[in-house]
Amino acid sequence: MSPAALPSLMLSLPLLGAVLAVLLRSERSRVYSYLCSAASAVAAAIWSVQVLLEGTASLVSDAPSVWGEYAIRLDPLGALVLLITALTFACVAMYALFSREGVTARSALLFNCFVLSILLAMVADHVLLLMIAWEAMSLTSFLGAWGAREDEDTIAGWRYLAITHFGAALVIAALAYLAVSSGEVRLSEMRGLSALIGPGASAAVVIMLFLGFGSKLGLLPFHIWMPDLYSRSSSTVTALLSTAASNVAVLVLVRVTFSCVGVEEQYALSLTVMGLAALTALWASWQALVQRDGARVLAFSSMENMGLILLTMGAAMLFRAYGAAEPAAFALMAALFHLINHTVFKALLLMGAGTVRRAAGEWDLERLGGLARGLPGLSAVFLIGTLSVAALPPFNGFVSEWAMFKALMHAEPIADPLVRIALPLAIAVMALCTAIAATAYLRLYGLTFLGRPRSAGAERPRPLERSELFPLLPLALLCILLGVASFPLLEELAAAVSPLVGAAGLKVVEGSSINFLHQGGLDPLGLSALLGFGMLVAFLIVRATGRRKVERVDTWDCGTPLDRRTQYTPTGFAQPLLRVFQKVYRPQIEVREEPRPSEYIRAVRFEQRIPEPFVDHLYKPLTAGAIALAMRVKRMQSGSIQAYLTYIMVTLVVLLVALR
Amino acid sequence: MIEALLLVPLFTALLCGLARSERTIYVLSAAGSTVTALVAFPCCYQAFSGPPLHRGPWYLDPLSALFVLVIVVITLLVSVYSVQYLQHDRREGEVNVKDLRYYHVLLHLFALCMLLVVVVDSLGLMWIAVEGTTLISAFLVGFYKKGEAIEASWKYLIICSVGITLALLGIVLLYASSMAALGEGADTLDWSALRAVADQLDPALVKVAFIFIVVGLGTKAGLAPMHTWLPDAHSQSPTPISALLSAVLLNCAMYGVLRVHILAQAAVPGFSSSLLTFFGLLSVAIATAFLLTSRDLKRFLAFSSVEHMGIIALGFGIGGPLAVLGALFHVVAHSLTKTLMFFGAGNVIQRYRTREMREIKGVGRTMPATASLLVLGGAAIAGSPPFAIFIGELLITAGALASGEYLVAGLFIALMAIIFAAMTYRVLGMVSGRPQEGVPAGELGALRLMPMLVLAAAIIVLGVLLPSALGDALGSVAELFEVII
Amino acid sequence: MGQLVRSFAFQSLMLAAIAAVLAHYTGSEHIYVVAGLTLVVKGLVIPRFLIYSMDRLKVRREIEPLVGIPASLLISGGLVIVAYYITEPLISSAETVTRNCLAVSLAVVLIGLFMMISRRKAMTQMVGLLMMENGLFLGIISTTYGMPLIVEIGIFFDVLMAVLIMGIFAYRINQTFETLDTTFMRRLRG
Amino acid sequence: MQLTDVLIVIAEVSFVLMVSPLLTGIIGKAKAWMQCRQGPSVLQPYRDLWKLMRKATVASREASWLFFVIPYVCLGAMVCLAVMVPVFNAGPSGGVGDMVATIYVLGLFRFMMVLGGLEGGSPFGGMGSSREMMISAIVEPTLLLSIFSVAAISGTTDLSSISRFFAALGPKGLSPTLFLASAAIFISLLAENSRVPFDNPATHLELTMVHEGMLLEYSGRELAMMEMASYVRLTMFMVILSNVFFPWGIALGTGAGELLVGVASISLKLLLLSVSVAVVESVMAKMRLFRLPNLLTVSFTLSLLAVMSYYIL
Repeated sequence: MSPAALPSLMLSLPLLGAVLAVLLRSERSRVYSYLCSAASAVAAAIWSVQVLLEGTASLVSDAPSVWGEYAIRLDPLGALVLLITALTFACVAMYALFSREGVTARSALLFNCFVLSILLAMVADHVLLLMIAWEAMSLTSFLGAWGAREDEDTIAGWRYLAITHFGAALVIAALAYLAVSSGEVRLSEMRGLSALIGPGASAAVVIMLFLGFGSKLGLLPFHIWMPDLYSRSSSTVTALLSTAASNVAVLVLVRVTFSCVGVEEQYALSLTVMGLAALTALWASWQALVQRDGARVLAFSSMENMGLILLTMGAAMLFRAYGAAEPAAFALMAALFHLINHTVFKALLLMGAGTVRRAAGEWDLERLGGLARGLPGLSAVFLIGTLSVAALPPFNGFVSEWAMFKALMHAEPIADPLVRIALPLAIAVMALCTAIAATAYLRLYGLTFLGRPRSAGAERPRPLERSELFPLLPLALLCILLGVASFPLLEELAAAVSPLVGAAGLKVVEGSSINFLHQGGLDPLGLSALLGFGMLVAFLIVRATGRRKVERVDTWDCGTPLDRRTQYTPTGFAQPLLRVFQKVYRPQIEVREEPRPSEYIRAVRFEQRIPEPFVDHLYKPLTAGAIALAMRVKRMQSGSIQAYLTYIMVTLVVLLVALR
Repeated sequence: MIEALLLVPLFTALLCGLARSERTIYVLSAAGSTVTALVAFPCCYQAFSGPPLHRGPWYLDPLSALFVLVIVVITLLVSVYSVQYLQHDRREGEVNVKDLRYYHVLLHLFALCMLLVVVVDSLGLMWIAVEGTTLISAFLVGFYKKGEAIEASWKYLIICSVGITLALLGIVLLYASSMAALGEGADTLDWSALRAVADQLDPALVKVAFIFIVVGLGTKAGLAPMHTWLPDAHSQSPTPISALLSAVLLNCAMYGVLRVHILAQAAVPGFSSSLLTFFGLLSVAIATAFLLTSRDLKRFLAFSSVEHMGIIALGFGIGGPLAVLGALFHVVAHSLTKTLMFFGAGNVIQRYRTREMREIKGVGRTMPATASLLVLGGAAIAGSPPFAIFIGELLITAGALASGEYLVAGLFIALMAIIFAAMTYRVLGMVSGRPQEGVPAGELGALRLMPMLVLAAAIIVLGVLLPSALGDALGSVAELFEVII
Repeated sequence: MGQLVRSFAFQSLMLAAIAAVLAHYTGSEHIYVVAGLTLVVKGLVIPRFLIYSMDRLKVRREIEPLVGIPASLLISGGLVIVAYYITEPLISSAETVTRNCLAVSLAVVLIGLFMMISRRKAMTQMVGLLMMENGLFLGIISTTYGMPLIVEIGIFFDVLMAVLIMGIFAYRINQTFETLDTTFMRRLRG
Repeated sequence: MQLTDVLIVIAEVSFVLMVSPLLTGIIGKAKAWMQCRQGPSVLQPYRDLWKLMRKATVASREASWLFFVIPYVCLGAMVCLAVMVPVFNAGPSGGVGDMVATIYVLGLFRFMMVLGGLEGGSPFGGMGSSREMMISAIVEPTLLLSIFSVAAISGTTDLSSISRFFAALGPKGLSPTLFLASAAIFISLLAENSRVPFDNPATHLELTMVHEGMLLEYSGRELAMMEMASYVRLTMFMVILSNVFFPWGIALGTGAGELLVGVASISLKLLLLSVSVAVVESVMAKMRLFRLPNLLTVSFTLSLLAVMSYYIL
């Protein structure tokens, strides 16, 4: 089999799918078109395995481009990310098919294009190809998310489009600068350019790249598009957007930052990145806590996870700056491992959320509840996702977050004590984010699946077909698998990232536990075995006392019958933390006296609005200013021909006099 | 050969003038423009591959060949699109057969003049042809004899004539500057001759000459702040003509500037390019302001033309292999994309009977095909990959970075981002939502979608690949600017 | 108004005279042709046409200009100075006969443009344009002793056509707006 | 890992399981004495558990399958914790997971318990859950920072290695960092185990209750398991506190004598800690809910200071 077979298969199948989606108008054609993208995902997975076994694969296409020949390249690092991403793709494709979310020709077409652009961006080696794929990704994802084409969807989508395009402009400028200054158009040919372009320029380039790609990751202040888009678009699109797109961004960021530019001696830069990432993560977890819409919670959770990943990357840059190669490599490994895990559980959660929305016909937390009885299977799968995203053992989120914490604990190599302080601060931030975000996820799960239904839709959810749950199962399995048996992946990752930071082969696995520099290890398998063992012990003890019958009665109600209103609402659940962090949220609370139902009862209406400071104090003034300025300029088109002729004359005379 | 290229449109115009029935007029015009294209291709191929065709007053080098191609292709598409556009106007009772004949005669004479602009050697003849385009297209702009149309065409006529007059003065000074080099009574304004002695031209005169020419022809090319006629003319003329104006006519004027720019670069290195950079950036900036505020669909597109002319000027001003290649590529890309946008706008405007973008809602529901093409075109014209315009802008940015003009590059990128936001906001706003009642659903005919499909395919292909033929062509053009790619 | 046209005709005659002198001086015969063309086209035909159309459009007198007479005189003077200032470095390269002609021609061009700016009527703007062209011709014959003949003829033809077409549009304007005052044509803005 | 180690670990686990209810009893008794009351016997917790184990389960109609799984998970997590943490022998037991991992196991316990509180949709459950999450949101960073400071000193996060390190260092290992961190962890201990001033385990008054509110719907053996789990959690906190910060007397080898010393020392420390908890509970009053964050912030600041002091001093 020729080396080009798999990649070309991977890239051509989605095209075929797109064509099918356009040509065959029938319902069945969608099946084929989604199968195409699933098949291409499988091809991608096989290719990445092949790369992992046989080493980097690189292909140069003879298709003429404006700027050198297009080239694609898959190194082990990319292969690892691509592998997981491809598996996720397959599941999402299945989901789109079974959930009947993507049965229109339009969505099938866009899905295939989206998949194609993501795969292309992930393996692109040629700068131009990367830019094209990256922007095509934003475009297709926007079009896919722009389902109902109501005006609100348009505004949400437009924000996304405009902001990511601004980011893309930064990325394009940075990459173009690298390309012209190095004379190379292939990322793999660029090596340690910081020596060539000087520290100042390289710092600028890296910052531009962080901001640029950050616009897709929801880095402050580019995050404002995320919640609206997530809540308005089908979970098929968001599942890909929040996982695959983020993977591309982080992957390219790592490659360019560490390999192409090389960040020796960049203390300030690393600290800046860490600070920005930390703020992002904090803000995201705070916001995730108070959202009413599950999709918005998940949007902010993506933002939070990306913030943590970038924070760890920043730490890696800091270690690199102080010449501590091995801690840097470990930090990088941790970040990428979390990226991979995030792919899995976030896709699982988003698709689960979509399923809930379809089953209950509701996605306002205030109107959900008690779904666990109606949809036990879904509740179990969703619980797995929730536990993983909340980083609880024995699931995958836990392992990678543990690794990130450990990575931040290597303060020794940093000489400057003041810079050292950055690490404990980072740990504090990360811990705070984790705790608050865990609360948010708990709120999401508990108020969706547990308690008493808060609306008719939640009372009697539409029973799910087995096929609707099927795409989620592989991801749930992956959550557990990556949690308990991640050694091969970790070793590959360590081997892949070590050269990026100039570390000799990093050793992360000791015996049965992940252990780095003998500073306390974790044995995920053992830990989960222990948990199982503990539960077994408990179970045995209980069994020893013989079986007892279970009696079902009403919830204890102190004598006043409970209804769907007399339980904690999501808003109420978040209230204590809201009070604690009042300075952050500045909620606008309005309590209005309503007409009394009877003279014994006071009726009060409570409304709470959480303002969006970034929109109100950054974006709105900016746009208003721009429009005002434009209005001033607009006066020049006054309609008077005499004025127009005056412009010509003045221009002429001024130029003649000035340049004579 | 070249004579044929010029004669075909002439005869087409005459035949259209003589034709009786509507059908024959349509068929004649479409056929005529097709033949023109068929004649044009071999000439251009020859020009690209071999030495310039230089026979009598004609001179066809790669640069002119590129513009000839643009002219004939766009004219062909326009003549196809015009058919059902005018039929619709006929049904609306806006025009009668006489107007129809008049329209097609003028259309082909217009094409003839523009071809003349790019194939003559003598700068004087070129000037005459440019003036000719103004005079002819003035009638096309005033085609609908409404008040606004006449106002627009008057402004167009006056402002452009003034500009052209200044340009002529520039040409005269250029001629004067060449006399020392060419000797008394050499008595030639041929560009080829001037090019031969370009480095011996009198610098002081060349400077002033270039100022006059960039202001004069820049007026016609729509460079700010001389662009003021452009939105009026574009918004009032029939939509196919607007497409022709902004996709071809502006390029023809730009062609004149480039010819002189090449000479001036040799005579006074750096002078003309800095002027072009200045005007380019200024045009982009001013166009941005108007793109943010304008509400009339066709004026909106017209200002986007100003923007793209600015980008082209900027590209040539920056110079260097990347930027010049980018600018040349942008000439092609902009013509195709802008034509697509104007065609889409034409469909929408005739369907909704208004140009107010705030009153146009729900195109996605009334005319899905047009809507999707509009969205594609909007993304393309806003400079997003994988469309052709992005390539041009990218190369120009890279060129600016390569030549160390970071400030220019930064401004350019920032403005591009703003323009993208404005452009997408408007287009998406029109496509989304629900149409107000009374707007009938349905497309306006296959002949109006077919050219748009062709254009969309073209810009996507050019956005991803660079066909080697076009690549070589652009390369041979770029050599005129003393850059080897 | 008619006086305006007459002064334009006079200017054209002067131009023709200068051309003749230059032709005699340099002995290049095709400047004679230019002189003749100027005499015929600009001295006779175009003024006739202007007068005729003014009669048809019943335009008698120019309503007061946007810029007052004294102010315009001052500005015109300024423009002349500017023209000299600009052409000063260029003239060195020209020859004795044409020493001032370039400056003068540039001044005429600028003044013509200023006239188009400062007056309201469509006809006046046409005349202003023609004045610019006259200045241009002065430049042509003075600095270069005439361009290639074909070009000259073409230019004359173009000027003629331009005037005719503008006349047509002026007629249409008059029909549509019941006035030739261009300051009323301000519907297209923004 | 030899057989002896396995045996020791099993011994440790059973020791913890045996002792935990007793500690709660002791605390109660000590409080009673300080309030000049007779007070229940120190064995009362055992009796309660035994009684609950024999009772039938009464569950809410609203409760889902998760309701019945949660007790097993919680108890299992605590048993797992007992294995991970060295109790009287700083032996190989740490290999499974380090100190960071223990925090996460505690997190799993809390998460599950709070979910249980949301089952049944009773107002009390929701109230308890939301308050618990508020407290934990600030406690968790505190714990991690204190760990960081200890790890910074000892150069590892492996519990038994830490104990070894400090045990070997003896009293001269005492540094301000250590004291600050231990203070922070002590406050978190009170918060996590819902003792006064954070919560009043003795009442079911809705204004004050956090922990009880979450357990309100549980009954019978499920309740017994939850109670047992919380007993064990209290014990494990004390064990961690004592073995990390004052590990003197902990058995470094597997000799019988060492082990005996270890058992004795840990028992003594546990006793002292329980009494000190009792003292705190009887001298302080339950705080108003929204004054809790201040106290928690104090503990957070303490832990932060601990880290800073290590780097600056």
